[in-house]
Amino acid sequence: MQTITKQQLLDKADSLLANGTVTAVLGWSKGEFGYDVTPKMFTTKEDLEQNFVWNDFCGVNFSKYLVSKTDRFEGKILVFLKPCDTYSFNQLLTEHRFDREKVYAVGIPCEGMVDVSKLKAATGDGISEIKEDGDNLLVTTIYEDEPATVPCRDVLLERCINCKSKKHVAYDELLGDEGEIIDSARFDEVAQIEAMTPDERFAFWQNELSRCIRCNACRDACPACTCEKCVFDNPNSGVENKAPANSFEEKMFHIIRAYHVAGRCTDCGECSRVCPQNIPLHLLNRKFIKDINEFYGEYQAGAEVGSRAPLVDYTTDDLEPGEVFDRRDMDA
Amino acid sequence: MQVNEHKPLIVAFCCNWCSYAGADLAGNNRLNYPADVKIIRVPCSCRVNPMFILRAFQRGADGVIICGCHPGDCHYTSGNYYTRRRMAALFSMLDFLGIEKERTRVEWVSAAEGAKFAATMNDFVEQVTALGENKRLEDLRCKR
Amino acid sequence: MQRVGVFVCWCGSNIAGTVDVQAVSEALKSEPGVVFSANYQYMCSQAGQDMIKEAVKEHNLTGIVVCSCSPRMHEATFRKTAAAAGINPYMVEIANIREQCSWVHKDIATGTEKAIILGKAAIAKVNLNTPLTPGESPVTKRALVIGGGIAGIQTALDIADAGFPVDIVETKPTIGGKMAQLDKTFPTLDCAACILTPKMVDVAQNEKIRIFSYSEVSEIKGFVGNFDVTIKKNARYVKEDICTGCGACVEKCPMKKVPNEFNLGMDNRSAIYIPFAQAVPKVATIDPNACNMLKNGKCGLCARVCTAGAIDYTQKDEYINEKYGAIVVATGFNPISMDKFDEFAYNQSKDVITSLEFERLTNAAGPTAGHLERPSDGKSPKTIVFVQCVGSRCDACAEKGKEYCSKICCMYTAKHAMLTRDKYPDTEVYVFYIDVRTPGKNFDEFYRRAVEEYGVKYVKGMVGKVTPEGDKLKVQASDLIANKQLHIDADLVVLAAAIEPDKSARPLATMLTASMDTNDFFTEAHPKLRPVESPTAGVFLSGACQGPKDIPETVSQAGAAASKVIGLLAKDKLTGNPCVAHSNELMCNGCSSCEKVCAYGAITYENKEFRMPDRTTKIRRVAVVNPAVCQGCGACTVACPSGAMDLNGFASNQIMAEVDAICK
Amino acid sequence: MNNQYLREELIRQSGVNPKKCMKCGKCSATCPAYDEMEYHPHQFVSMVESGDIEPLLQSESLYKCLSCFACIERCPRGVEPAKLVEAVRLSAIRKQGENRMTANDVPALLDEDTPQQLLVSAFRKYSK
Repeated sequence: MQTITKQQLLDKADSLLANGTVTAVLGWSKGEFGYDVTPKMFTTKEDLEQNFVWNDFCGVNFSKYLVSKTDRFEGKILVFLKPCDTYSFNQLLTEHRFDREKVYAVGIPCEGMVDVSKLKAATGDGISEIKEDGDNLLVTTIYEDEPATVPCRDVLLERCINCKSKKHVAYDELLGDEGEIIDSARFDEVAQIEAMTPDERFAFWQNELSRCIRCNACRDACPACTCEKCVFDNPNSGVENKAPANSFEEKMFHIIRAYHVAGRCTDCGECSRVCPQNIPLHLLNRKFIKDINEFYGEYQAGAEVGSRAPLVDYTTDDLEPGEVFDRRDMDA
Repeated sequence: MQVNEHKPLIVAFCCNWCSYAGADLAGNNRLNYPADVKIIRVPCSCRVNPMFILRAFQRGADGVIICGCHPGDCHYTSGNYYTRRRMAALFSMLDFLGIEKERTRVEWVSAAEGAKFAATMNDFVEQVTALGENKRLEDLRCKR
Repeated sequence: MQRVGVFVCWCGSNIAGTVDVQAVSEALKSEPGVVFSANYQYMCSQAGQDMIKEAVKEHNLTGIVVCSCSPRMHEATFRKTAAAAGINPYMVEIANIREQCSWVHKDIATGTEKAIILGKAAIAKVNLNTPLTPGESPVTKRALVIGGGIAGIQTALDIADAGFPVDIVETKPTIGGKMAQLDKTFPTLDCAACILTPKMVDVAQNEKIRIFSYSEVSEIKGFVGNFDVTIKKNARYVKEDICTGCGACVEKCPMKKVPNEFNLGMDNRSAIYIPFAQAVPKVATIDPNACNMLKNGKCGLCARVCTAGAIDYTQKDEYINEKYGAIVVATGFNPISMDKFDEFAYNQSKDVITSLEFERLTNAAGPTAGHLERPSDGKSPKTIVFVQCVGSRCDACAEKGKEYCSKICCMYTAKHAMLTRDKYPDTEVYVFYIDVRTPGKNFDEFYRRAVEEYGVKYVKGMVGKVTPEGDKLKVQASDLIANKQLHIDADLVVLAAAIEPDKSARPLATMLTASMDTNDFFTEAHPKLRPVESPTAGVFLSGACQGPKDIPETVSQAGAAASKVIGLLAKDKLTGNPCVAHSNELMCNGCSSCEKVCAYGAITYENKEFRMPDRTTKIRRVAVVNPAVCQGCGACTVACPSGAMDLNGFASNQIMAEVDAICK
Repeated sequence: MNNQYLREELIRQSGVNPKKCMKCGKCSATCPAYDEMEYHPHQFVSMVESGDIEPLLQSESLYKCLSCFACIERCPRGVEPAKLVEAVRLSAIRKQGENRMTANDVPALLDEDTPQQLLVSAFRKYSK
C-alpha cells in the first residue's frame, strides 16, 4: 500500500553508505512474524539486503532512537522519517536531545500504518504470514488454509485514520513529493468525552485505565519521554514505579505522564500503538493539546525547531483556571 | 435521622509573599475558617508541582487549593503566570477524567486580603464538603 | 534521620487559649526522629531560646521544630538561636499554630488536633532538611552605564560621587542624548543646554568616569557583582587622546553635504564632524560613509590641516574587556517614525515636522539659529497647528503606533505653543488634543498659562488630515466641543510623535537576560517597590528605557538607580539566599525548559562529560544554576520534566513529606 | 430612549466595540461628509454606546455617510465607526417598507453623467 518501495529505500541507504555520507542506517528489520517489525542499526549493505524491511507495519517512530544512537556511532546516521516522525524529530532538536550534525534525515511518504490488534481482530490469532496485495493484505493464519483478504484501510492505526500531516517538517532529503498538513478530526473523540457527564467520564477512564499493567511501554516508546532519569524510576520522586497501592495509582501515573509531555507531545501516537492493553492513551495527550490550542492559541509541538512550549510561556491576560470550566459550561 | 457529616481534608498551598501573609492576616484579624484547611508554605505558587496535588489526592485529600499573588504582583515577577497555565491545564485534565472540578481551585490572595483568604477557605470547604468523600481519587477497592 | 527537638510555644494565651499545648508536645514526642519535645510560655523570649540551646546540647539535636507564630514573624529569630546553639540555621522549621490555627479556630479540640498535624508536617519536613550555607561571591567595584543621555550622565555622576569608578558607553560620538537637542525645558523654561552642558563637563572632568563614546556593548557575561563585558569602540578615524576639538578639519572638509543627524537632517554637516559645540568628548569623528578618503582613498585634507596629527585613516574597531559589579541601562527613547501616518502628510511636505524637529528649529544653536522659519521656504509661519497624540494611545491592532501614553507630549506641546506666542505674538497657534495630561508639579499651571496668558487656542478634537496645497497646509479637524469640523490653512504643522524605546534596547536585554514588556520597555523588579531594578540581579534601570518620562522624573530615577548601585558596590561580598535551585546533572536532559521560565537568567548550560556504565564517555548538555542570581521561586523545578531541578529549603521530597503528614 | 436590545444587536452585527473609543474625534475630523451630517461619526459611536439610538434611526445622516471608510482607516483605537453607521442604517432600512431606494426610483436618477456602477452600489446600500 505504501507508495514508496523498499527497493527505493535500500538504494538510498546503499548509496549513502557507499559514498561515506553516513556510517549507519537506522531502519526497520524483520521480526519473527510479519507484523513485529523491529528497529535496527544497519552498518553493512549485506545486512540491509537481508534484514531491512519496509511495509505497512513500520510504525516505529525513530526520532527517539537518535538520542541514544547518535552518541554510540561515529559519523552520521541515516534515519528514515515518516511525516509524523519529523515532528518528534524537531521537538527533540528543540530540547537539544541530539546533535543534528550527526544525523542524515531522509523524509519518506507514508500512506498509513496497520494496527496489529485490529488486524488480529479481523483475522483471528495465529497469523503465520502476511502478504501485500495492492491495497489489501493477504493474511494466512495457522487455523485457516486460505489466506484472508483484509483491506488495509480497515485496519489502520487510529493515528493514521486521523493523520494530522503528510508534510515533512524536517529532512535533509525528501523521497517522493512534499505532502500537506491535514485538517484532521483528531480532536473529535476528545470532544465526545468532554461532552459526557462527569460520571460517564469517570466510568470511561476507570474502565480504560484499570487495564493498565504498568509495563511502561507507553513511556518507553514516547519520543517526548527521553529523560535521563524518568521520575517513575527515581525513588526520590515520590511516584516511583511499584505495584499499584490503590486504584488511583494508574490514573496518577497517566496524568503525570501526560502532564510531563504536555506542550511537548507532537501527537505521534506511539503510546497508543504500543500499549499491549489497547488503552487509548493518545486521548490524554490530545486533551492537553486541545486545551492548549483553545486556551493559548494553536500550537503544534515540533512544527519548527526552537519554538517555546505553551507551558513554559505565558501572557499577562491568560485564562484563569476557574474560567476553563466557565467557558465549557457556557458552551454546553 | 442522624447525618454523619464528612469532615473534608483540604490542602492549601500558599505562596510565601502574598497568600501565606494573607492567611497570617486572617489570623491576626481572628477571621474564622474551618480547621480542615491545612496550609503548606511554598516560596511561590509556581513551586507547586502537579505531583504534589496528585499526591495529596492519592493520600486522601478531599480538595486542593493553590493560592498565589495576584497576576502581575508576583514577588518573582512571573511565577504565578506559569502557575495559572499549569493549573488550568491540570485541572482541566482532572475534570476530563471525571474528577469533580469543585475539588480543585486556584485563588489569588494578596497579603492585604486576610478577609478574602478566610472567605475563600470557608467557601471552598463548603463546596468540598457538599461533594462528600473523595471516592474518585482515593482507593476504590478499600471503600465499599 | 535527624534528631529532632520539638518546642511548642504557648504565646501566653494566644496559642494556649485554643490549643492544648501540653497535648501537642506529648503527641509529637512519638513522631519519627523526635528525641525531645517540650512546651513553654514564650519560646521567642530569651529564656525560651536558652531552653532550645540547652536541649540542642543535651539531646544532641540536629533539627528543630518550633510550633509557634508565623515563620514570617520569628523564623529568623529561631534560625539565629539554632546557629548560636551550633547547628545549621536552615535545620529549623516552624509550624504556624498561631495565625493559622489558634487564632482562627475557636474550639480547643479542633485547634489541638490541627496543631498536632501542622507539627507533624513540620517534623516530616525537618527530617529531610539539609544544612544550607549561603553562597558568597565577590563584587567588582566598578559600574557600567549604558547610554550617555541625561539618565546615564546623572547615574554615572552619582555613582562616581560615592567613590566608585564608572564607565559610560554611548553609541553617538558625544554624550548628552536627547536633552542636548532640546531648546527650553518645561515647566520652568530653563534652557536645556544651560543645565545639561555643565553636567557633561562634570562627567568629562570626573576622574572616576570613563566615557566610551561612539561605542557599543557587544557581549555581556557573568552575573551580579561579576559581569564580564566586551565594549566595541567603533573606529572614528581620529585619535581621541590627541584631538583638541579645534574644528579646523571640520572647516576644511570638502564633503559638506551630509545630512546632520543632530539637527534631524534639517541642515548639513561635513564628513568629519563634531556634533555640536559643547560635545563631550569634544573630538572629531569621520563618517566612513561620507568621507572620500575612506571610500576611495582620495582627499586627506583633514589629516593635512590637523596640527595635532590626530587623524588616523587606518584606525580599526577596538574591543575592550572590562569587569563590572553592576550595570545600569539608560538607553533612552526615540520618537517613532511618522511614515505610516499618511494623513498628516509628513512625507509630503517639509512643513509638517515632529516636535523634536520643532525643538531644533527654535534652538539658538539649531539650523535656523533659533528663528522660527518654515523648512520649505524659510518664511515665518503665521498659523501653526500642533497635533497631539500622534501614534500614542493607538490601539495595538492599529500597528501604526503605540498603545501607551507617551507622557511628555502634552507638556512640551504647551511649551512650544507658549514660546511661539511669546516670541511671535502675531502667530495663530492651535493645539488639537484628546486630553491634556498635566500631572506634575506646576504642570497644569503651565498649561493654563499657555491658554490664558499667551492665547494658545486649545481645541478638543483631532486632526483628520493634512493636505499640502500651494504653500499652505490644509488642516481638516474636528472641534468636539463646538460640534464643528474645522478647516484651517496652516503654515506649519507640528506632530507630537509618540516615543518608543531605543532600538538597541532589545538586543541589550537579550545579552543581559533582563526582561522587557511587549513595547520593549525594560521591566522593573517590582512595579511599585523596586522601580529602578531589573528582575535580573545587578541590572538597574535609569530613564526612559523603563517607560516614558520627563527630565525631572528621569533625573530622580537616575539618582535612585545610582543609590542602588552604590549599595551593591559598597559590599565586599554578596551573600546569597541559600534557598536556591540546583540541578542534578545526572538527571538533567539539557532541554532548556527551566531556562525558559527563569525570570532572572540564572540558568545556563554547559557541555559536560559523563562516564557511562560501559566505560565510554558521553558529552551531555546540562543546566547549571548560578546561586548568586537565582532568587529561589521554584518555577524551574516544575518546568523540569525529569525532576533534575530541585529547590533548597523547599525540596520536592520535603513538600511531599508535608503533604503525606497532613493527609495521613 | 435607551434601547439596550438594539444596542447589543448593533454591536453584534457590526463587530464594533464602542467602548474602545477614547473620544478623540479623529473620525469626525477625517469625515468628508461631515457638514452634510446631523450626527457625526464620533456621535454615532457614543450614542450607540449609550443606547440613544432612536435619533440616529430617524436621521438623514444615515444616508449621508459615504461609506468611504476614512474613519475606519484613521481611528487610532480601531473602533471602525463606519461599520457602526452601516449597522444602524441596516436596522433602519430593514423595517417593512423602509427601503431608502427602490427600483422605481432608478429611472429618475438615470443621467448620462452618472456612472451606472454608482446607482448599483447605491441600490445595494440603500435597500435591504
